[in-house]
Amino acid sequence: MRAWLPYPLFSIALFLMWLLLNQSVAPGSIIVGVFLSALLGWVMVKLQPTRSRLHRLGLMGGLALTVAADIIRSNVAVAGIILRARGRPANTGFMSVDVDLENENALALLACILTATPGTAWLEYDRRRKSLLIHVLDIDNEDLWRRTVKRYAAGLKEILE
Amino acid sequence: MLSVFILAPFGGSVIAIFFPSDQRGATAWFAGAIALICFLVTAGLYPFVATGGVLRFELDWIPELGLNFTLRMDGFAWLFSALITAIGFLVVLYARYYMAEEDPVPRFFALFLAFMGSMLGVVLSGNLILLAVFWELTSIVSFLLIGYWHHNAHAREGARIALTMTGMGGLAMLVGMLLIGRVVGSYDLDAVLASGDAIRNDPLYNAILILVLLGALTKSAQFPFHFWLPHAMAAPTPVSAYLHSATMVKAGVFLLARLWPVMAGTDAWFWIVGLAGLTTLLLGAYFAIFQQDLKGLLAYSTISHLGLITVLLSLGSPLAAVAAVFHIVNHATFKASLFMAAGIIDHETGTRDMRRLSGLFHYMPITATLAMVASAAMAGVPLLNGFLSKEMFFAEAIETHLVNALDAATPYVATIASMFAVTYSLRFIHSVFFGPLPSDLPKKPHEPPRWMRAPVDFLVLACLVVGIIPAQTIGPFLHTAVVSILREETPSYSLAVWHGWNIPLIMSFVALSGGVGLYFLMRSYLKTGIEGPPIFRLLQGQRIFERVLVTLSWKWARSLEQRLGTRHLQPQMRLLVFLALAAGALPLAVGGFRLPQLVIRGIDPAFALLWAIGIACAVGSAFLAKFHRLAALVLLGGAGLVTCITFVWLSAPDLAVTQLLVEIVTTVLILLGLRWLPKRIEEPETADIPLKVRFRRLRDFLLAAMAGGGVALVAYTVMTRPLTPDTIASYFLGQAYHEGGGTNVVNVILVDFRGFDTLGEIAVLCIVALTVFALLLRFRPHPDSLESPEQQRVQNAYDDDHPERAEGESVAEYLHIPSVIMRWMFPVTGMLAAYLFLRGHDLPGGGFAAGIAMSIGFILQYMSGGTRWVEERLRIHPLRWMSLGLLVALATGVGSWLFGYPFLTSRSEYASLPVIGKVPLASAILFDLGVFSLVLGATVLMLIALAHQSVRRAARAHARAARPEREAAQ
Amino acid sequence: MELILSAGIGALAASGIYLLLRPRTYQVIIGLSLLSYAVNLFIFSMGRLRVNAPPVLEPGGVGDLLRYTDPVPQALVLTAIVIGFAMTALFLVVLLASRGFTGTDHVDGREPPRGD
Amino acid sequence: MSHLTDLPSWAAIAVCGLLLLGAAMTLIGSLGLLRLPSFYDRLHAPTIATSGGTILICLASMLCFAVLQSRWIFHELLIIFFVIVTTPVTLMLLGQAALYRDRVENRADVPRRPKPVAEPDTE
Amino acid sequence: MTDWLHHLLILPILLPLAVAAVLIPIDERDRTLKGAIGFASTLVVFIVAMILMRLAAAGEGSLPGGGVYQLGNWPAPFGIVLVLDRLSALMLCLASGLALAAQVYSMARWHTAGHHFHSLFQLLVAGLNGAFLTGDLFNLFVFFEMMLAASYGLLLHGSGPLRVKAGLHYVAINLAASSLFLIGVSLIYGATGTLNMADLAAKLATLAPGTRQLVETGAAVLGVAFLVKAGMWPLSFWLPAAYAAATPPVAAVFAILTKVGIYVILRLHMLVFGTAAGASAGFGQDWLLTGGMLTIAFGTIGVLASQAMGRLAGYSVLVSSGTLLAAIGLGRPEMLAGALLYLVSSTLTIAAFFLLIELVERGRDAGADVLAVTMEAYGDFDEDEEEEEVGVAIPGTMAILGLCFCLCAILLSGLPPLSGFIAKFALLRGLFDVPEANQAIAISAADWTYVALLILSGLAAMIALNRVGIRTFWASIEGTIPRVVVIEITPVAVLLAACVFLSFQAGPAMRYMQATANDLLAPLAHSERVLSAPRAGGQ
Amino acid sequence: MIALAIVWSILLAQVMLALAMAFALYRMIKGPRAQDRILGLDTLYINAMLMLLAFGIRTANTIYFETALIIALIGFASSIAFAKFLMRGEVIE
Ligand code: NA
Ligand code: NA
Repeated sequence: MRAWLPYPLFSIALFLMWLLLNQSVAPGSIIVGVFLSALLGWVMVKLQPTRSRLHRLGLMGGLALTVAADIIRSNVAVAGIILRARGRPANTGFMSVDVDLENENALALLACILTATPGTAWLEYDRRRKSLLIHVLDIDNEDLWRRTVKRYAAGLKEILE
Repeated sequence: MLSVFILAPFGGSVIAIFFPSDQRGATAWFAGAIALICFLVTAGLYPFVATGGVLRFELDWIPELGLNFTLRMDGFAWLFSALITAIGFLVVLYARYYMAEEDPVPRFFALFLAFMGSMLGVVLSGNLILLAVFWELTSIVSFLLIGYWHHNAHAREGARIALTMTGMGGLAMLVGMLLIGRVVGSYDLDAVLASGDAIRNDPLYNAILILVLLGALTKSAQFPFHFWLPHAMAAPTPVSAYLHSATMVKAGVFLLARLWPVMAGTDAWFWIVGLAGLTTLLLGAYFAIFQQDLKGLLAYSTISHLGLITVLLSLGSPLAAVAAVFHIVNHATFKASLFMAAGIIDHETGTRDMRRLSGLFHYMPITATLAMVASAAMAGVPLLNGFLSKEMFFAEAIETHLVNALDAATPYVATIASMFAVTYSLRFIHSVFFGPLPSDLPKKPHEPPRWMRAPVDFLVLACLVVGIIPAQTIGPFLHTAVVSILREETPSYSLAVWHGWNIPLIMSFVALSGGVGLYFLMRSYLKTGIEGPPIFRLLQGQRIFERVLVTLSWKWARSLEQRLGTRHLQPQMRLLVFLALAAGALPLAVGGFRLPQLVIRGIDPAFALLWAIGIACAVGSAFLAKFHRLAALVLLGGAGLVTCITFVWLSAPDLAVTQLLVEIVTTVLILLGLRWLPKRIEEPETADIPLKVRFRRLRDFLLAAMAGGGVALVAYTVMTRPLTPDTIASYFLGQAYHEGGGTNVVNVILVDFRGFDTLGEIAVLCIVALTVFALLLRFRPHPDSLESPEQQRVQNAYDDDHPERAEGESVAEYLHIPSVIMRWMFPVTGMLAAYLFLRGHDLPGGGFAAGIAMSIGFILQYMSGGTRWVEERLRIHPLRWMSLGLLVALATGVGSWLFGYPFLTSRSEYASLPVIGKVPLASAILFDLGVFSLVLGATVLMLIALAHQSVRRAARAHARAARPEREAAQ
Repeated sequence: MELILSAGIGALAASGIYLLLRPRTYQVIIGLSLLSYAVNLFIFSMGRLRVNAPPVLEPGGVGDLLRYTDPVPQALVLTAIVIGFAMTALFLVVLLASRGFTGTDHVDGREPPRGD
Repeated sequence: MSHLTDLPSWAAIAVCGLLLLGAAMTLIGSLGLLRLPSFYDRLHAPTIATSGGTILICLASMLCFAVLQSRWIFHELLIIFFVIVTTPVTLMLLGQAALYRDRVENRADVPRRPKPVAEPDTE
Repeated sequence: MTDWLHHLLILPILLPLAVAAVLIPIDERDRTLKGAIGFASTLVVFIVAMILMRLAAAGEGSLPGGGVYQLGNWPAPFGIVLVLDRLSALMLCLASGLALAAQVYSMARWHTAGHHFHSLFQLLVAGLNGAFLTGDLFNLFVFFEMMLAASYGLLLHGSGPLRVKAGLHYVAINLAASSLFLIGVSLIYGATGTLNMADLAAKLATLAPGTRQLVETGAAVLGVAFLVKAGMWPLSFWLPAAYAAATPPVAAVFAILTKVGIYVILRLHMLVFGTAAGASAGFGQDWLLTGGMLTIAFGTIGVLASQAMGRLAGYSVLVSSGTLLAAIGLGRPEMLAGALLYLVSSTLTIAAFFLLIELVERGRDAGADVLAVTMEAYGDFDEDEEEEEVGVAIPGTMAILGLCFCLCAILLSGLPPLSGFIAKFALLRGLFDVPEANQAIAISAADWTYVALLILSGLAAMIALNRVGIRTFWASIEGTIPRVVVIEITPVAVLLAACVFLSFQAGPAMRYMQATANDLLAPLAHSERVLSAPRAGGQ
Repeated sequence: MIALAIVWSILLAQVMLALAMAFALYRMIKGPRAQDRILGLDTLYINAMLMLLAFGIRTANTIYFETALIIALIGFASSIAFAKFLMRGEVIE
């Protein structure tokens, strides 16, 4: 199986992408899709990405829900900040969070989550110190942000490492 | 038979060039044989022309243009042919001894024979254009002959001046000939000679006259074109003897005589030809007196005698024409012999300067005697041929042809010029052969070899014989020639030596005694004097000519070139824009363009806002491009994006996709390039910008605004016009599915209806990629940009300063997380490309979009991982992809040949396969695959080639750093 | 629509042309790009404007110009885009080479005595 | 534009509502670009468009086409997914670049580069 | 079913394209192989062109498919068609002949000056041939771009500061001109709904005045684009520098590039704005005349002002262009044949001259070995390349070079008896010729100016070439004898021999040109032929 | 009535998106730093993509989709190039 599909999950994702793109589940489309996703999985071997295995799929659903909720909340919060921005200067600032993630893919996912959440911006990750520098729009709740980031990191660590 | 005259010399010329250069004798004998054959043939043809017959030879050359290879020999042409071939033979004989060991003789004789052929061509041409052809050939060959000793600066100059003058005249003459052809309706000489009245009465007559005379007068070295001849004396003496006395310079007067029946007799002819002739006659003779160079004296004398002939022809009287022809022959004989004698003197003594020569009679009595006789003929001493024609000239001079000042002055000028002739002839003889024995000659003189002198012997004998018994010798030949020119106008004349006591005889006597007196008066002056006549010396024709030529053809030309042209790009662009604007506006302005009605209704506010953004991007980009390059590029991206949305909005999804993809690649490309451009200093304060610059910018702004406005106006006009019903688009929409096999009409057009365009377009991409690649292989960055960018230096220094950090850790850290995502995106991009490719035929997409999308996948990898990283992992062969792509596209097209259809005929079917269902099987998809492969290869090649510069830069900087050390070590 | 688009074309063209007339190679390449947008839109506009009428037929269908946009200018623009892209790349490399050899980014390969 | 009137009114209201809301979020996000005082503040602005705006408008689109064409494959999901995956890359790189530039210019209001520590173990 | 002979029509485009593709991946070190393949291709194209010309000369009846090749089997005006007639066959022959000469010449040394020379060369040939053959305006644009792109590549071949500087101007101006081309073509499409030239010609007279105005505007803008290529003053200042900077074989092929501009102007002028164009007949003629004459004047001045032979040759190109443009602008049917002959003769001559210049100058100062110049521009990848000499150095080099130079000078100055003279004579005769019926036609001031310019330009060429020739061949002190190999001098000799041959065979040549001119004077017949050509497969 | 409301609300949405684009443009022109301009361009891209989606809803046509997808998928490539240029002075090392 590994020989044929070096990155099975990834290939499945690609296959799903193909189906969505073509908006069709016709046999022809499926055959082409299977062929292409297998082929592209193979190409990926050449680029030698870090492998990750999904350990606990159940946790993933939970994390996704948390993230979604956070995103909605942050959207509203940040919109408010922007609309009020003219009145008084927003209380913004930098902060470092210790993030103990080894896996590159996990880090990447964390980056996606933090970026997708308005109000936090990923700036630098120091691999030696395992410290993440972020910029937040609402520095008043620094602890809240720190907790959130740590929670995400812990979740990802469990899922991917 | 006549073709021999052309074939033999030219053929001989080609053969002669292949003689080995040490075979002086053989080459000469060969050339002599050719000349002799030609002469014998001429002689043999005499009976045919003697009775007034005309020999013709015609060969089709360009009958469509009325130009055939027509040779025509009448009496006059015969006389000239005889002269050319006979003297030609003698000169060859002479040259055999004259030319030095080290001279490349084969070249000389080859040119000599070519010249003889050309000259024969001139006199034998039966077609005016053919005559012009041979005419110019004589100029060209004479140029090469004069410049024969090209290591000598005088020879080069002389050759150049001669060619410029005679070539110019020849070109003018050609136009004259063309005009004659227009008037007559033919260039055939017979037809022309029969149309005298038509020519003289045509409104173009004056133009014809001036143009033809320009040819004739320059060739015959008539004032004010005379000065080339003395300079041509730098040629070897045989050349002077042949070209500059006997033949080529006679071509001008030959032409005057030839066209005499159709052109002479008008006031214009009389004035122009007469004035030129008289001036030349007098000035030539006067200048000849003051020459110190033997050949110079002879050259001016030639000019003067040619002037005499010209005067005779100007008079428009038949008798004068007879005299002219007679003098042509006489002058050829005595002048050729004199040149040869001068050559012998030069050859034997090593100098031609009359101030150094004297008393040579002592060393070379025979040569001296011969020269004396020939000089006497030149001076017009009785019992010599020169005397006879000069008497005829005097007789004509005193006649009244037209009542005007010029005619009245002729006898006096004639006498004075004749007097001068006596003076210079006497000077020639007296100063060279008599007086004290010479002391400082380069060589010790003695008589020349027997056969070197033989030609002179012969010619001098001819002078004597003709001078004594003209009627029995030259008489019949002269008559034949005269009759062929004058026909029924031929007057009765007598060639007797004695005509009794008359005014011409008195004039001769005055000239002779006056000339002798003048010589002895001026003797001491001439002996010490410098070259050239007093006063006139300062006014040298050649100097003026040179100065005019240099001014016109060099100084003025250069300044004009600079003024009318430019080597800067900006003015050129400005002109291009301006002309395009004018060209576009003119038809509209001329045709009374009506502005289309403005339609304000139905404006979509979102679209309007979109374009407000687009316009702001464009204008902003224009204003920031100089000092804020990055900002300009960002804004350019904005403008591109607005364009892209517009395409979607206006139902062109294919364009939007392509535009967007290209946009991305272009931005990356320009950014890749930006690194190699010099840093731009900050914008100066507006107040500091000079007024001139501000004006320039304003002007450019106005021009750009007008051009932009024009484009917008035209676009608006067309857009608001109703669509033409029968456009080719209707056909495409109708046929796309049923015959093209696709529902996306744009794509069917691209790969089928107009697939050939696409083929060309990918070829362009291929070419550009190859060019970029090849150019970048030779790319040499400026030293300024050789250093790594400041950012890298700072970051590397940081890494270096901290011992625990590895080299390049900063960048690795920077790209750490992004590169993870970008790497996973690579297959995703591949999927997108596959999607775009496969649906292209039915929905937006296609090979091109797919190729670019895939190449962006590659760029992302290069950006995240760096060149080395990627190339360690992915084998990339863009050149092969390009090659394969082009070949696949071509093969698809050629495949249709097998089915008997033209290139690129598509075969499309929707095949029904089990399970899978209907699948489009268009050959066009294969074609598109080729497009994909090529586009991918080309784009990747360009990007990689550019990206590689950074790697090379690093290697180079390394080498550079190592060099000083190496040098120090040495 | 027509008015807005032609104004856009005009502005793009004017900006592009203004930059073409400037002395720095970088200005010229930006100008060429802007001009090529203008030209592409101009070509496109020659088929008249249509909203929501793409040149994609229903399978088996036959199109006409009343219901579909004119596909010909679109095909021409596609070719023009590709060629424009290629030429931009080429010009870029030429200007880089010129800068490399001459040291200046002036279009004439040497700095003018003074001024612009 | 005629097609949209074919929608049942509940769907039409939902589509319009989602669309308007999404557009409004996007507008607010971009307004942040205009109003927020520093670059690092502005760095947050586009994320409203990429998260809230994109999700809402894509939902509107999915709903619209699902009802209109009875089509249940939501390819808009791809757009949501990829926007969320790719935006961080740009913003991260930009943020770091800004940080670098500000540090080089010794701006006071950005955190200094942390003192490096020795790597305890290899990666 | 089309017969195989029919495909000969497209071979001059396809073969070089395919060969270029094949050559791309071959290693640059196998230059001999690349050269051999390229040579074979060019030779075949030349032979095909000759065959096509013979066929065309025999008349349209003898041409397969009536000389119309419908790409993709789509009929005109819908699909793209290639049209072979006497004019395009002539241009095809001329271009491929030049290409052959340049190809051989390049194989002595110049193809080593950079990468992918042979591929670019083949692509240039394909582009040229396509431009001559196509009957479609937009396809013409594509082939123009192909030709220009390849010319950019070839001009820059060998790199070096001079080439790059000249190349920058050349590329910039031609890119701007290409934009004009696009605007013109699309405007014509927007107004008429067609892209086919023959169709346009057939339609033009029937258009409403407003529409025709737009077509004229489009044509005028197009015209400016073509005139840039043709080198009309004041759009041609880039040309002498660019041509002088190009490597000799490239410059030689460039001699035909300006002629492509001329060809298109002639083609469109005669076809679209010809006798059948109604109110638009003769559109733009006056401008061509004025521009052409100014170009001759400027070219003449430039010829005189040039010190370097390369620039002199470049300005000769301008003179040649101007002569042709003005001849077209004079609008005399009688002059057409002469103009065509002039086109052929001047192109061959200038190409030979470009090839010759470098050989001659090679000896003048040994230090300026051009390879040394380009070596300076070499990147660090190529320093291991050794100079390879092909062939044997020939004896009597100076004499042969001198003879060739003489011939070039005679041809360029239009001195008898060679084709340069005959062509000018034919032009002038056409100008002065009065048709029997119309004796009263007077020679206008424009005619006289043209005559004067023609003569003066010849004279200027004579003076300038004389000057430079004397300096090079006669006045050189101890100049080293250039090391010239057979395959360098042979192409020069062959090109010049072609001119000499043209001089002797001027009669048949003029007959062909006259027939070509007659074709051009019957635009509707041409349209009819193109539009009614049958499709393959009897559909 | 409801049809009118639909039309107007979609129009309003598009105008809002266009305004959002205009704000992004403001940053592109105004700066002050290069990073601001790039951020502006990135926002412009996202806004443009949303504009296309809104256009799709308005016309009930899916022709916008490929363009929007490409923006979502690889539109960031040019922004990355810009950012990397700022950070390293070189796009590809
Ligand atoms: Na965020
Ligand atoms: Na396709």
